[in-house]
Amino acid sequence: SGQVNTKADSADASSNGKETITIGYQTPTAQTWGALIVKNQRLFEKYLKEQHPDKDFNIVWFDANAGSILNNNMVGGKIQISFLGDMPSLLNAEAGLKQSNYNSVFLAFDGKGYEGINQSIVVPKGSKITSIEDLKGETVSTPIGSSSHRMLLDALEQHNLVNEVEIVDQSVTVGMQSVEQNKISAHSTWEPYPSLIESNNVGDILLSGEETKIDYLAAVVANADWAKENRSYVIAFLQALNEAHQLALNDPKKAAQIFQKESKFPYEITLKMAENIRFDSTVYQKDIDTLNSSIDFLTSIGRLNEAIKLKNFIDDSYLREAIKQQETPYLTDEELQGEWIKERVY
Amino acid sequence: MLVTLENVTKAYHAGGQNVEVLSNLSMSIQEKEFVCIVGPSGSGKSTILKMIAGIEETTSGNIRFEGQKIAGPSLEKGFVFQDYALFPWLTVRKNILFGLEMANANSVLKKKRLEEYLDLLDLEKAVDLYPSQLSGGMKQRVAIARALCLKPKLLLMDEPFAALDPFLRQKLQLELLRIWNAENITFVLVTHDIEEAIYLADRIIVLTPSPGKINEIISVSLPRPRLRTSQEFIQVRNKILDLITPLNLLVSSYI
Amino acid sequence: MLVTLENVTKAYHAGGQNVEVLSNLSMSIQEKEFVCIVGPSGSGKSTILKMIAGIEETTSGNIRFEGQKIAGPSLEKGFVFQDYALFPWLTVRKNILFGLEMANANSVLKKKRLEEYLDLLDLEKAVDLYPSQLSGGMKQRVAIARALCLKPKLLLMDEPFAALDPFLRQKLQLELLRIWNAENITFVLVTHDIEEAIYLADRIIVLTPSPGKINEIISVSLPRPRLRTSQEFIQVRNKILDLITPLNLLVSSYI
Amino acid sequence: MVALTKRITALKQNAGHYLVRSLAVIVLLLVWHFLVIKNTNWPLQFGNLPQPIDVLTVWYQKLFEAAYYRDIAASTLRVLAGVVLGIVSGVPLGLWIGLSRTKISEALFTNLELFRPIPLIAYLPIAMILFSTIESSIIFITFIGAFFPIFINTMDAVKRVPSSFVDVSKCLGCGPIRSIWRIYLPAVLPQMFTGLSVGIGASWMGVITAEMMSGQKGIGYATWYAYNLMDYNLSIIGMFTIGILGFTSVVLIRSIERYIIKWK
Amino acid sequence: MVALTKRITALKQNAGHYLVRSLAVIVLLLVWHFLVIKNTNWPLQFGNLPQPIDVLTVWYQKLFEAAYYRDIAASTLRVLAGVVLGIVSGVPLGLWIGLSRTKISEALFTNLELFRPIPLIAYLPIAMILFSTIESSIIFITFIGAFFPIFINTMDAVKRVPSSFVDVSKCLGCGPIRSIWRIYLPAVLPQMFTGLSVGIGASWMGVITAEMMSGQKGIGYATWYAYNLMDYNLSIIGMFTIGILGFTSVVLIRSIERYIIKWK
Ligand SMILES: Nc1ncnc2c1ncn2[C@@H]1O[C@H](COP(=O)(O)OP(=O)(O)OP(=O)(O)O)[C@@H](O)[C@H]1O
Ligand SMILES: Nc1ncnc2c1ncn2[C@@H]1O[C@H](COP(=O)(O)OP(=O)(O)OP(=O)(O)O)[C@@H](O)[C@H]1O
Ligand SMILES: [Mg+2]
Ligand SMILES: [Mg+2]
Repeated sequence: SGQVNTKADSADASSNGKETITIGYQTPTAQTWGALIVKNQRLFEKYLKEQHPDKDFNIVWFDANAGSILNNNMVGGKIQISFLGDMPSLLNAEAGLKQSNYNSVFLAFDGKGYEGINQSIVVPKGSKITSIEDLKGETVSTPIGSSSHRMLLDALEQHNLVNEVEIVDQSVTVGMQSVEQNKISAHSTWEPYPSLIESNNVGDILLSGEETKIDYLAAVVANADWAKENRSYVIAFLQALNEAHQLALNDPKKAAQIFQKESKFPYEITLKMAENIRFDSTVYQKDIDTLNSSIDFLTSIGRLNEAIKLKNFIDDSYLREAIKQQETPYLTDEELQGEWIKERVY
Repeated sequence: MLVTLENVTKAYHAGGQNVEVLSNLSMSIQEKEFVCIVGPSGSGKSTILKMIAGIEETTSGNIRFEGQKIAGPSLEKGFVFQDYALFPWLTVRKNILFGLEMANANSVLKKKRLEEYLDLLDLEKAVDLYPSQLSGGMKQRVAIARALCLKPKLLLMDEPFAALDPFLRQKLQLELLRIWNAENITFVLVTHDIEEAIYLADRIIVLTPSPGKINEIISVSLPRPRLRTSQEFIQVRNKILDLITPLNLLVSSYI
Repeated sequence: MLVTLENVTKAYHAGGQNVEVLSNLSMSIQEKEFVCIVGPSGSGKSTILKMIAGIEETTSGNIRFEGQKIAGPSLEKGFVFQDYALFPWLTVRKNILFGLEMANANSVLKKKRLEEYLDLLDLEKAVDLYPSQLSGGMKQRVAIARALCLKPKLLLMDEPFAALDPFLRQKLQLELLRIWNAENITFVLVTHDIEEAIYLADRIIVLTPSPGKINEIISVSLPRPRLRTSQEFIQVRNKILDLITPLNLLVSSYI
Repeated sequence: MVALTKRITALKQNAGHYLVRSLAVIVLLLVWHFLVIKNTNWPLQFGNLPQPIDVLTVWYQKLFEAAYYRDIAASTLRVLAGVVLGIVSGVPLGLWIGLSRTKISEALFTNLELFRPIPLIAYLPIAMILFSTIESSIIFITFIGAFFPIFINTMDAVKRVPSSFVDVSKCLGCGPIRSIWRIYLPAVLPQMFTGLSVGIGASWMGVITAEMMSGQKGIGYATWYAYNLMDYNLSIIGMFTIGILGFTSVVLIRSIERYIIKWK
Repeated sequence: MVALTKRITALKQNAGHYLVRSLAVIVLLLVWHFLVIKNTNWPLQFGNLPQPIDVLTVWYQKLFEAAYYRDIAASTLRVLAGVVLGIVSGVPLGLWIGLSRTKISEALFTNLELFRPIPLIAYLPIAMILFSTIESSIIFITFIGAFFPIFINTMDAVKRVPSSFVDVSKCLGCGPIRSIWRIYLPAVLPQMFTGLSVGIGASWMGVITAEMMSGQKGIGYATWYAYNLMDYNLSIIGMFTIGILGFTSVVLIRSIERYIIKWK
């Protein structure tokens, strides 16, 4: 579609001669912390060197406190690859359809939360609200249109409370502070915030996302035209991601240390994250189903206007090629139809 | 004597130093007298008026008003400032009545006085205008009316005509004499203009350059209305000019 | 004739209307003459100067300078503004040399002229000061030096002494005459002050109130230096006063 | 007759102005349109902008939605509350610090000066801590925006009240307390209005920042929400809506000023 | 001698001022301390604030961290770039629109006025779309902050250059082109500096906004990050650091002004 923003060297002018690649990530979202390992261990540089021994690269890491900022910058051609929560990744797909100069491709997953683990509804310390039924007539905040929003709605639906609770929009930071300052009855959010609230002893977890039984996913999305033009970079990136995921799987303590160093969250929290999050790029059929239901959710609340076809958006050929080059076997088609396989992550 | 100054000295504290502005000034002003003060810029003319008004204090020496030491401003001493200091947010009516309002005068009195001075100063048409809508001459008259409205015994005026076109100035001087005739009031007027002083005053106090001392006090006994072109007028004028402009004036002596 | 005005009319377009400011003015000014223009405020005195300078255009009629129609400002016509219009960002030196700088004069010439006029106007000590650091009288002299520096044939001055203390004014008038004597130059000076005009001028042009017409042109043939207190001086003065101040002046006729 | 002619001339001139202005806006829209259509990406990536026609269409639709006006009303109330608080605190404080020469007022001024250069957005965490409701935290931000210009201008103006006003009022029997009401307050009114119009502008600028906390209504929230949605049409509409509201408020203040300050 | 005495007096007065100011800050800290210690929650929830001693301790530690200065440097560079761009574009544009009476300049002015009341934060989505690098979109925000005050003040000042300056320069042989350099530019310089000091303040406000939303470094980013971590000590440190930087910039501009504008 028309002229395309694929110039990878556009993100930082200071790097003469070097090729610059900018990667967006979000410290406030624990399920995108695979990025922190790649960043900290300089894994992307390592695999790029393998792919292009003669080329110099300048990898720029761009931290944002919301997916919208990463999406905004991807459309502006400044970021090539982003770690996004599931909902922002779908908005990114939509932008790819709407914007004339931008196309979007889904490369892989990063963190996954089994059946909604890693999300919670939290209440202020000492709140009279001790069960979900107590939310009746109360005001609950959440980032509207996020997985936590969906989780909250599902939880309320299970208790027939959807019309009894007022839901307002608050970013994780403001929502967390609202809980701390007792300005809101409850806040539905994702990790690491529920853990931080607990560890700071300013709030309690009312309900874990697990009760809703819907997987919570985080994705890696790229500028499709850039990816097409620089296939080898994408492959190097996915190889780096794969190594990061292996590290998280095999040495959660080390991963937790890296998380702590990069994010400044306390170790007890980062360790919990390293243990609770499944860092796995693999695109299972059940994940596609989850994303499809997310599309339905976003459409139902009016946040999505374009009909997103996941088969056009998700392109796991990069991932397959990356894994093939590393001479490790990828999952069989049959395996991909089934449940997540423990101990086998990419 | 209405006003007496006894050995009055005034110093201002400026830039960490005391600067003497007036030194050892003594004079007195009679009731119903018209006194003009002339002198070069900075000789302390305005300061004298302010001290008589009670706005500024003397550094040493005494000023008496009707025999009493002056403690502060009082309604018996009216003041007309050079820039008129009309309150821009009040109409002519309210400006004139400001003093009576402060004194909580009843509305009958206010109405009476307002009419009296609107008439005397020919301001009927301007009564609902704001100062910004007035010409220089009208502003001048409003300022006078505002001061007169409290029926002061003494009216202090600081260069009331300085900002005016000289053609207009002559008309207002004539007017001022008319008011002075109409009211039982003592005038002390500061001016730069010697001719104006001669035209108006019973006595002219000529100050020396800073720090101000009295150079000479000149009595003008010409009958009013005085003719600027008359022989006697010119004589007084020449006398003052001789006093302040030494004939051996050299340009190079002045920077 | 250095300057001739032939049936000059000037109208300004203001508030959607044409307002005639000067109507049908004719006069001429000789070389080396000292002409003063007096008249009430708004009679168009400044406008005449600006038209001669070439800053304003005439609405109808012609102005000639040395026989040529005036097309715009030229270096032969110097202009001293009432507020001096010294450039506040330039020192006295640079202000004075501004015109020569514009003309790309060489530094030898600049140095020579600077010294010449610093000396003539007694400004040596002030050469490195900024205008804000000067007294009113010094500013005045810098403005004159700046205009003279280009050796103009004609110097136009718009109320050059209006902002000054009358005591200082007299000294600067004397100085101006000294410059006029020293330089081969024609002066046209606008003033409010009749006495000043008589003291300085060869001829005095008296304008009527707006729209300005020539009321009368008065030649002053007294020898210089003129004595303000002399009989002849007073006579001229009385004549002009009679011209502009009708004796039957009534206060009530004026608002 | 003359007055009438003048008015007609003035009207004609105004009409001319409006024409030029409308044309200017149309030219802007056309340039924008062509930059997008031609997908111009140099020197700036104009090609990424939404088309003006789309923005205007969506805006037109918005004009018939109650939610749009609800948002505007919510924000307007917040700005209003902030500005009223700004006046109520800024004017007396400005008068006091401007008039008094005590150490206490100087100390207070120093402390206020410490807070003045802090951007509104940086107040967010503190605002959330200090206030017990979200609404009051939001109003605190709009208040801070309004307060400083009102305060500073009042203080400044009161220092510059000509001493002759005060002197003359003394001579007319007006004591120091009364002079506050009768002299200082009316004398500073014009500059207070200048502060007010700057302050209301600043308050509007703070409204997005403030409403990032709000979570449900307000034009700032709506704009922010649109951004999160990546709906650039709505973002741009929000941007200009806030601009227009800010501009209108200033114009309004200026007309109130003209109405109150009749004497200019 | 007199000059010396004067200087000593001035120094004494200054010392007095600094003393009062320092005391003022200490009193503020003490009040804050006691409000927290006593857990005062009315009228505001001061009890929730961190203790000043903790904030100061952390701040003191920060002063020895290179990262703190890296952040400050990053933000400063962005402000600097924005201000330089603001001068480079605002001054010529202000001169041109102020001087010319053409329809084009009027049209341009109208369009600029449309954008002026828009809060900096609302430019964010557009800035990110329009620019091809992150740095340039941040600098765009700092530029917008600086541009309007510089532009408006220059335009304003140039309209108010006394006509006598221009007339006299004509009489002295200075043509219209040269008068721009020799008359208009120096004549507007003082007010341009006023615009500059307002502009640099606004630019600081903008950099924080921009960095909070989209940064990887910079003091605004660091402050926001602290907020994300619920670290109120660091939030408050960030807040005051930004305030101090903004204040220092203004003071700096004012001293440059005093240095350049010797003639005042
Ligand atoms: N409040 C003040 N503080 C310090 N110095 C002052 C103050 N008021 C007046 N002065 C100084 O006192 C001297 C006399 O001032 P004053 O205003 O009385 O002179 P004046 O004769 O009225 O001059 P002018 O004709 O210019 O009005 C001047 O040198 C002036 O600078
Ligand atoms: N640029 C202008 N546009 C419109 N009217 C003007 C302009 N300049 C002067 N006038 C008007 O022309 C008339 C004459 O003005 P001018 O300045 O020449 O008078 P003047 O005799 O110098 O007065 P003054 O003694 O007050 O300086 C006045 O009524 C003035 O309002
Ligand atoms: Mg005086
Ligand atoms: Mg004039």
